[in-house]
Amino acid sequence: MPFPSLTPYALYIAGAIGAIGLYLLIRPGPVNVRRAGTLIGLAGVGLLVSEAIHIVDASVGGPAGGIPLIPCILGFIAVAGATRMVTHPKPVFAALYFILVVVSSAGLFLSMQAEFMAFALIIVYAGAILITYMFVLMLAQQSPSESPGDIEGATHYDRVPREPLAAIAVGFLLLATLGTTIFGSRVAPIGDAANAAVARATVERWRELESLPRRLDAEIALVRPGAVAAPDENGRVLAIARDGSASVRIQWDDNGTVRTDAIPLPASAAPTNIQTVGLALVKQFPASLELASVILLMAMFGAVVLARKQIELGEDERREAAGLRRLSLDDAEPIGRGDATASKAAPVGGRS
Amino acid sequence: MTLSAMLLWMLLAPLVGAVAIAVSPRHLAKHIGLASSLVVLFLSIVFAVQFPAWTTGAFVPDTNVFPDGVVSLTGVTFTLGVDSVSLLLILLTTFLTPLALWGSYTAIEGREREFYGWFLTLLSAMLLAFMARDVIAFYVGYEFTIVPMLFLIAIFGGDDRKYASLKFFVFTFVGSVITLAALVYVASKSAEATKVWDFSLSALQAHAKTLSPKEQFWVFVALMVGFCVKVPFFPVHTWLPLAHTQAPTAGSVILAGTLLKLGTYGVYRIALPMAPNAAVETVGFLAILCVIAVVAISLVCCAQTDMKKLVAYSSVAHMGVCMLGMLSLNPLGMNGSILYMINHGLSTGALFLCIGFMYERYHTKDMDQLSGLAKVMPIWAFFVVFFTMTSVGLPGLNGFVSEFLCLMGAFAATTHTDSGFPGLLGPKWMIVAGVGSLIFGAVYMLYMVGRVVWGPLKAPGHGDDHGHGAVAAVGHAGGHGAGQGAASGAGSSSTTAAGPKHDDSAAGGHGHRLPTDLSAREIAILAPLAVICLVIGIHPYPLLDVITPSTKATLAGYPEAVRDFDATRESRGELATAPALPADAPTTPAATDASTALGSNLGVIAR
Amino acid sequence: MTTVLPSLASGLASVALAASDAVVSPADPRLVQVALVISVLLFVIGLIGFLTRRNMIMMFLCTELMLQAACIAFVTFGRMHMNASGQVFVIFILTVAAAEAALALGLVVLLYRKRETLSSEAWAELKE
Amino acid sequence: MTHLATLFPSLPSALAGDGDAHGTAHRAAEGAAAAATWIGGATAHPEYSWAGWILLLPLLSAVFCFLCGAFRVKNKLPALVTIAALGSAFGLVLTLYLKYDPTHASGPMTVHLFDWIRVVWGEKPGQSFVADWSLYIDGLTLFWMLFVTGLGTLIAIFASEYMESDVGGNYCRFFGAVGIFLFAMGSLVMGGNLALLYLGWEGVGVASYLLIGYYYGKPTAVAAAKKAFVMNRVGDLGLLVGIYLTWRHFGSIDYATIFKACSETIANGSHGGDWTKGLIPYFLMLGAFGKSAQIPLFTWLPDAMEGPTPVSALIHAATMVTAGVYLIARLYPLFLLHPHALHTVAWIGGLTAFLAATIGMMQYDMKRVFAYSTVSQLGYMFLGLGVGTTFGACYHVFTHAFFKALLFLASGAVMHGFAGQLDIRKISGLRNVPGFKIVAWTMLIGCLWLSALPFTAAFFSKDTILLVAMTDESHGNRILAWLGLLTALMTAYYTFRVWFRVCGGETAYQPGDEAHGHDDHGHDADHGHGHGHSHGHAADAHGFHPHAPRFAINGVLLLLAVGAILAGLPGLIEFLKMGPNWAAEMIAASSATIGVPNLTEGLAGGHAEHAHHATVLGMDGHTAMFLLSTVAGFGGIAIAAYYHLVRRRAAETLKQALLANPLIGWLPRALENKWYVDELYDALFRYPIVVFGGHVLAWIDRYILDGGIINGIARIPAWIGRLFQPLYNGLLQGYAITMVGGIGLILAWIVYVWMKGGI
Repeated sequence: MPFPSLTPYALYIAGAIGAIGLYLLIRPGPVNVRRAGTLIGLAGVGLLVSEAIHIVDASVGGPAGGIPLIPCILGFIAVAGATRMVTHPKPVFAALYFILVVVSSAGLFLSMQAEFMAFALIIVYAGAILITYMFVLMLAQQSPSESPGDIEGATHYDRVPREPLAAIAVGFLLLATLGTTIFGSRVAPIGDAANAAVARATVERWRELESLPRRLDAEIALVRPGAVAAPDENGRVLAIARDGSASVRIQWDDNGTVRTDAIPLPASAAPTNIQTVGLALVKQFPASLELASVILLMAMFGAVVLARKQIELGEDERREAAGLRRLSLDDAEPIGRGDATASKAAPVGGRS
Repeated sequence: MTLSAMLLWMLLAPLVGAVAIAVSPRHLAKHIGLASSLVVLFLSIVFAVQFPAWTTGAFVPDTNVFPDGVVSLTGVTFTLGVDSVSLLLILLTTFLTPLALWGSYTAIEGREREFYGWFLTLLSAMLLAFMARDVIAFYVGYEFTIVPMLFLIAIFGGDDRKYASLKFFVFTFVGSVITLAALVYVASKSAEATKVWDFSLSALQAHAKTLSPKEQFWVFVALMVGFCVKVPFFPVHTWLPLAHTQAPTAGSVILAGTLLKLGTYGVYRIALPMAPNAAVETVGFLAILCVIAVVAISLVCCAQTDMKKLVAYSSVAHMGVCMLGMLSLNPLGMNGSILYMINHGLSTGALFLCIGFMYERYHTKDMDQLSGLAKVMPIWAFFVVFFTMTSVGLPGLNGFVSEFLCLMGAFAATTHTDSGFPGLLGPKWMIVAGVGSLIFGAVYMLYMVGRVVWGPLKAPGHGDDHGHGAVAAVGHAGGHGAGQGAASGAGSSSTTAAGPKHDDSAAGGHGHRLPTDLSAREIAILAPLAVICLVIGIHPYPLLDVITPSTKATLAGYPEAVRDFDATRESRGELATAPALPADAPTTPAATDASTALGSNLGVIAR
Repeated sequence: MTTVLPSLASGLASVALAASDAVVSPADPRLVQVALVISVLLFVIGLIGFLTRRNMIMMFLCTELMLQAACIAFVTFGRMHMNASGQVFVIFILTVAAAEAALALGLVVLLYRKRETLSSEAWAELKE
Repeated sequence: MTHLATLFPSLPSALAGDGDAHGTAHRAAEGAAAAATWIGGATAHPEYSWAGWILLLPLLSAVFCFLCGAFRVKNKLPALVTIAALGSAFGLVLTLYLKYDPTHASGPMTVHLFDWIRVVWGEKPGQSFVADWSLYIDGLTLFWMLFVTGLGTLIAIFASEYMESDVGGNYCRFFGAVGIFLFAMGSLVMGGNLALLYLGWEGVGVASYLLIGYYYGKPTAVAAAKKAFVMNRVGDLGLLVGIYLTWRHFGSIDYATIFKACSETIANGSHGGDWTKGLIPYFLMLGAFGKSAQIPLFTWLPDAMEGPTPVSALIHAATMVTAGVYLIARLYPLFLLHPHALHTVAWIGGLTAFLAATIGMMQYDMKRVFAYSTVSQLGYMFLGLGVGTTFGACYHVFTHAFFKALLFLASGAVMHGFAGQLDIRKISGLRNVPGFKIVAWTMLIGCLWLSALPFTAAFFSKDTILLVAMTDESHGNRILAWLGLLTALMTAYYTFRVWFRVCGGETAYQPGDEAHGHDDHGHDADHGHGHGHSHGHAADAHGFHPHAPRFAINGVLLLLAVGAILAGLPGLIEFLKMGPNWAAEMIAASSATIGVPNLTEGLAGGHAEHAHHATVLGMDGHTAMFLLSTVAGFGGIAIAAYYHLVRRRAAETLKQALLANPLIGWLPRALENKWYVDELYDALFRYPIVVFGGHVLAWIDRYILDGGIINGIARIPAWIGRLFQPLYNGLLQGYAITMVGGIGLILAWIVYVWMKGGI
């Protein structure tokens, strides 16, 4: 279902309003204008959110108001922080706003059950990368005036944006296109797709348990102490029911009698998110993992090479590098002698 | 040697020659070039003598010269085969090339290896285009002619050569890419239907008939676009005068003599048999373009001052007549058109050679600077007048036969006759206007002859001879020192004012010294052309005899297509005076496909 | 199936429980779409920032913002398909971002030393 | 066939198909039978294939002459070879004539030599186009070929002496062109189909072009040559279309087939086909008008006098220009296809005769006077054709060929002797100049003949035409006849104006300023055969000695005078009722009589059977015409004698008086300027179309088509690029904007297509 017939273009209108607001914010001007821009931008975002809610509800078919509140708040913080980041004339503040964006993104990750990524993001981005930025800013930034909030204090190239109109037009175009793809999906509604994906993912997750033998053994021991999880002729096979629960065939050794039985596993037996990610990393993308490490190594070398201070060479050093002999006092002689020196290199007969 | 192997060797011999030129010393280049082109000529003559299908219209040998699997592109084979028309054009090519090369002996000084090497490559490419029975092989040859020609113009051309070569390249390349698209389209549709990729011309032509009328129409249009650029057709002709003016003499000869014929040959061999139904719808419109070309370009010729440009424009007008004959879609015009290709190649090529020989002596082609050269170059003047007359279409020379047949065919194609090929070309007045170009043709060619050949003597290095004795001799004004340009002109003592002066006293300078009038080499180049022009003019029947079977084959689908077309128009009431349809014509009008509307409208406009 | 949406607080608290909560819950389509919208907005804002800011450091910062947006999209899609690949890609993005930060900032410092300014307009050698 | 009746009121109803229903049928059949007797009897005579040598010999001699030129032969060998070849050709024609039986029974002969153009694609009549090298020999052919080859030979002999100053290069060129001409003329006359006729038609045009432009050093000569060729091309265009239409309607262009079909048409009284059939005569007529210099295409002929005089005599007086007459006579049946075709011919002819005569009265250049008189006489011939007396027309061609060639050669002799002097005001009393007696007196014969005084050859031929015109009451033919008589008066006047001025009066002369038209410059000093005359700039009256013609010129003049006298013999024989007219017999045995009543019946009675019964001014037609012509001729001579012999001053006074008169002052001015026809054509056609149109079109082609449209399209990418040039300022972000914008656009398009359901 492409668009609700009521507001076919509301998304674009919202985007356009937001774009206008961003434009007012981004160009240097009086405070009032920037406030107006803020308001307009907020209006745009508001419209966008309301439309998005409407559209999402329509596409899911669920009741209005079932909006995930916390991701929305986190998202708003992220967007606002990003806006301020790109509009703030002082890079240091911009970097701080970026940290805000990173943190709210991490929250978003948490709400999507990507705990590992959330913390990794904060550690790597906010902790490492942003610090690097700060250092560089301190190395390079000229700050004529440090009075907070005074944009006049920033350098010219930080105050005046270049070609904001074209950039915002391009940005709007991209926004409209991507928004259309998200909300105008003609394929099956995301809900259905997600359900199918969940079913598939459940199966996958249970299967992954097999590649974690120790954990599986522990779970079996937990469920049926004394059971030996030894492979039979068919191997140890997880059987996964339609409802998502899993069972495993084990050998039941009671008093020397051996029989096999399928016992159900508890839901907690499935691998956790971190386990899944780690498993995928080493099972599916081992080569990429290696490459990533190589990249990091090379980046380290590169950074070292780049950051090494370029020493201005004196004339002597340059001559030495070029394989010439050092200048001596003899060279500072009258022209006639200079000619004689030159004629050594010149072909024979040059003087006769 | 089998026929197939002979064809292959005709393709390979120039390439072998080109390689030999590349690795041999510079002064040998021209001899190797001439020798390999002569080898090709010899091979082609032997082939023609052994050719068994002169009067059957069949393609011989029409086999893949490589065993299956050697050329592994899907559906592409290296099938070579010629029928009588192809063979005639091959003979024209192999005949003109040695002459053009020999004619360049003194004209090209410096970078000879490149010149002769590229020229031989060009020869091979042209031959491939004429021999190929596979459209991809054809296209490779057709397209590859551009590259050597580009270098010939860009390296050895005149002052404006860069622009000219660029224009030549862009025009012909863009045009032929569109052609390729059409061919590939038909091939892909054919592959869809048969599940086998097959690029052979016969398969494509067979399949094209099953396309929908709309598809046929656009395929035809796309094919024509490429070929018409090459011909060149009226609105897209503007590359030709430039290319001709800038190209070296030999390049102009081959360009006019053979390269343009690739376009008409393409129309004849590929476009017309491919989509008869589309062709009958569009010929009316195309004929209007032809007539405009003939009349307007003839007038444009009258305003030229550069000899080569004039002849180049005349080529455009002449090819307009040729296309008019071909588009008449009856055997009369079609035969004339094929013959026109050959004749135009001979006479225009010869005219370019004449101009080139003159240019070597005076280093100008500007008619304002030249006058009355008959006085100092009588033999040259004879040849110029002779080839002008062939070009003007003097009966008894070759140009007449073809022009006459083309115009007759075009006339016959204006009315429904009982000739079996009802007419399509549109109103008679239009064709009469085209024939009016006979007059303009005479005007501009005689204008050139009148300016350059006749009149009081005037040439660079001569000064006007008003009030002076005739200046008898012209040295080679090539800037080779003082002695070269010496005009030993105590004219009062000279009787004929035209003695060739091998001015041995003019020592110094290392270049070729040319006599005042044509040298023996130059006469030997022009004389065979003149003899062939005369022979074709007086006894063209053998040629017409062997062309006829081929044109019959090309026209095979047309009577039916025309009947369909007429039935369609009649059913729509567009045909005011309904012709008496033959008894075997379908009584129910062919289904009017809405998609034919565009083509039909063109046809209606033409009427 | 209904989803118990963690609040911000309980979300943080539930991290510890996540391991034990083995019940796989499918993604809420609303959540997916909201996250995607946020991702797009961040990307576009980052892009606009990249295009309009003249400070080279800011340009790189905006690049990081765009990468951030991409990360969100990856995680979201991974969540939507219940697939770990999305998060794996985020790991790689983090790697690349770190490498980029190291190298690019080194370059910026280098450039700054040459012209004594951070303005990108000082470097217009690409012009013909 | 209705129109035949209107065409010839006096036409026996035998041929007027829908007269009264009764009685006409069998007479029609009779007429058809009479026509078909020999038409249907066109028989192949392979044994006469040696007649091909008549064409081949001149061609071979031409090739030989050109080779002589290439090898720089410096003697009279080319002339000798040409004379030999032409003489042999004449001999062959004579042999053919003797073998040919001019009676009806023999009929026309066709000789197939070899294939020429032959395209056959079906069995049905319309499905082939055949034009072979074949000959069609009947009375008309032989009649024409006799004087063509005969005069050709004589004039070649004349030229061998006349052109001797050019021995060397150009001598060869001259005789080569003469050879080409004779070959082409032979093909034109003897060819068995229209294509061959067309070949000859264009061939003589080219020979004419080469010979008019012989003195190529003179820009006027070059321009005249071009003019002649182009104007002829206009006519050729008509001929070509006519040939097409003929093929289209008769399915063949062979004479034998066409005439058979025509006589059947005439017999059946109906001709099928659409209206285009009626156009055939008009298109053919256009060709004839071009070649024979009739209105509107007559202006090239006077200019053609730039050529050497023998050429003027041979091509532009005696033979080539009569090709138009030949065409109409040969294809006479085709001219009956439209009721008004022949009337058009008659009116054009009559008006041309009159118009040319008026111009001729005011010219001072001797050759130009004769040129206009040629145009005028050709007008008579067309008048004759138009009123239905093909015999009269053809006979006039015959007689005219002799006396006009004589006149031209005589004036050529004057030119030769007086260093190119042609102005009749600057030569006087030639009859008393030593060595020029023969010239003067043979010229008098020519003048008398041209004036058509009684018992001269032209008297018989021209009066035949006028008589038929006079006795024909339809379509204003009588007006044309009176116009013709007036023209005859003027003819006599201007002819004798020339003679009295040049040959009469006191002996006085100024030499011309040219080596008789030779290349203006450069060659003066090396004529090398010791005539002692000094051409060129240095020559002036002082010490100038005209050099008298020698044997070849005098001999040819005498021979031509004898020929002119003998040419009147058939007419005289008939006049004296001593026997049938030989010329009429020849013409009768040809296609020129198909559909013409006057000759098909009563051959012994000669021409114009019905004229015997008609009356003019209450007298018998013959008597009346005799008297009228006599009066006109002598009247003209008398006026000329008064103004140009007795009181020469009076002519000038009269002219001044006329010019001073505001009412008619324009007339002499217009006459002297040839009615401004050249200027009119220049203004109407040459400048607007060729010069102006050519330049405008060239401009359009170069700047609009090529520069604007083609290059404009080629520049679109550059323009688009320039549009985005500000983005490419070297800044990274500029490129980034375009990159992202491009990606965005592409994405948007993809999404759009996707949303529309395209993917």
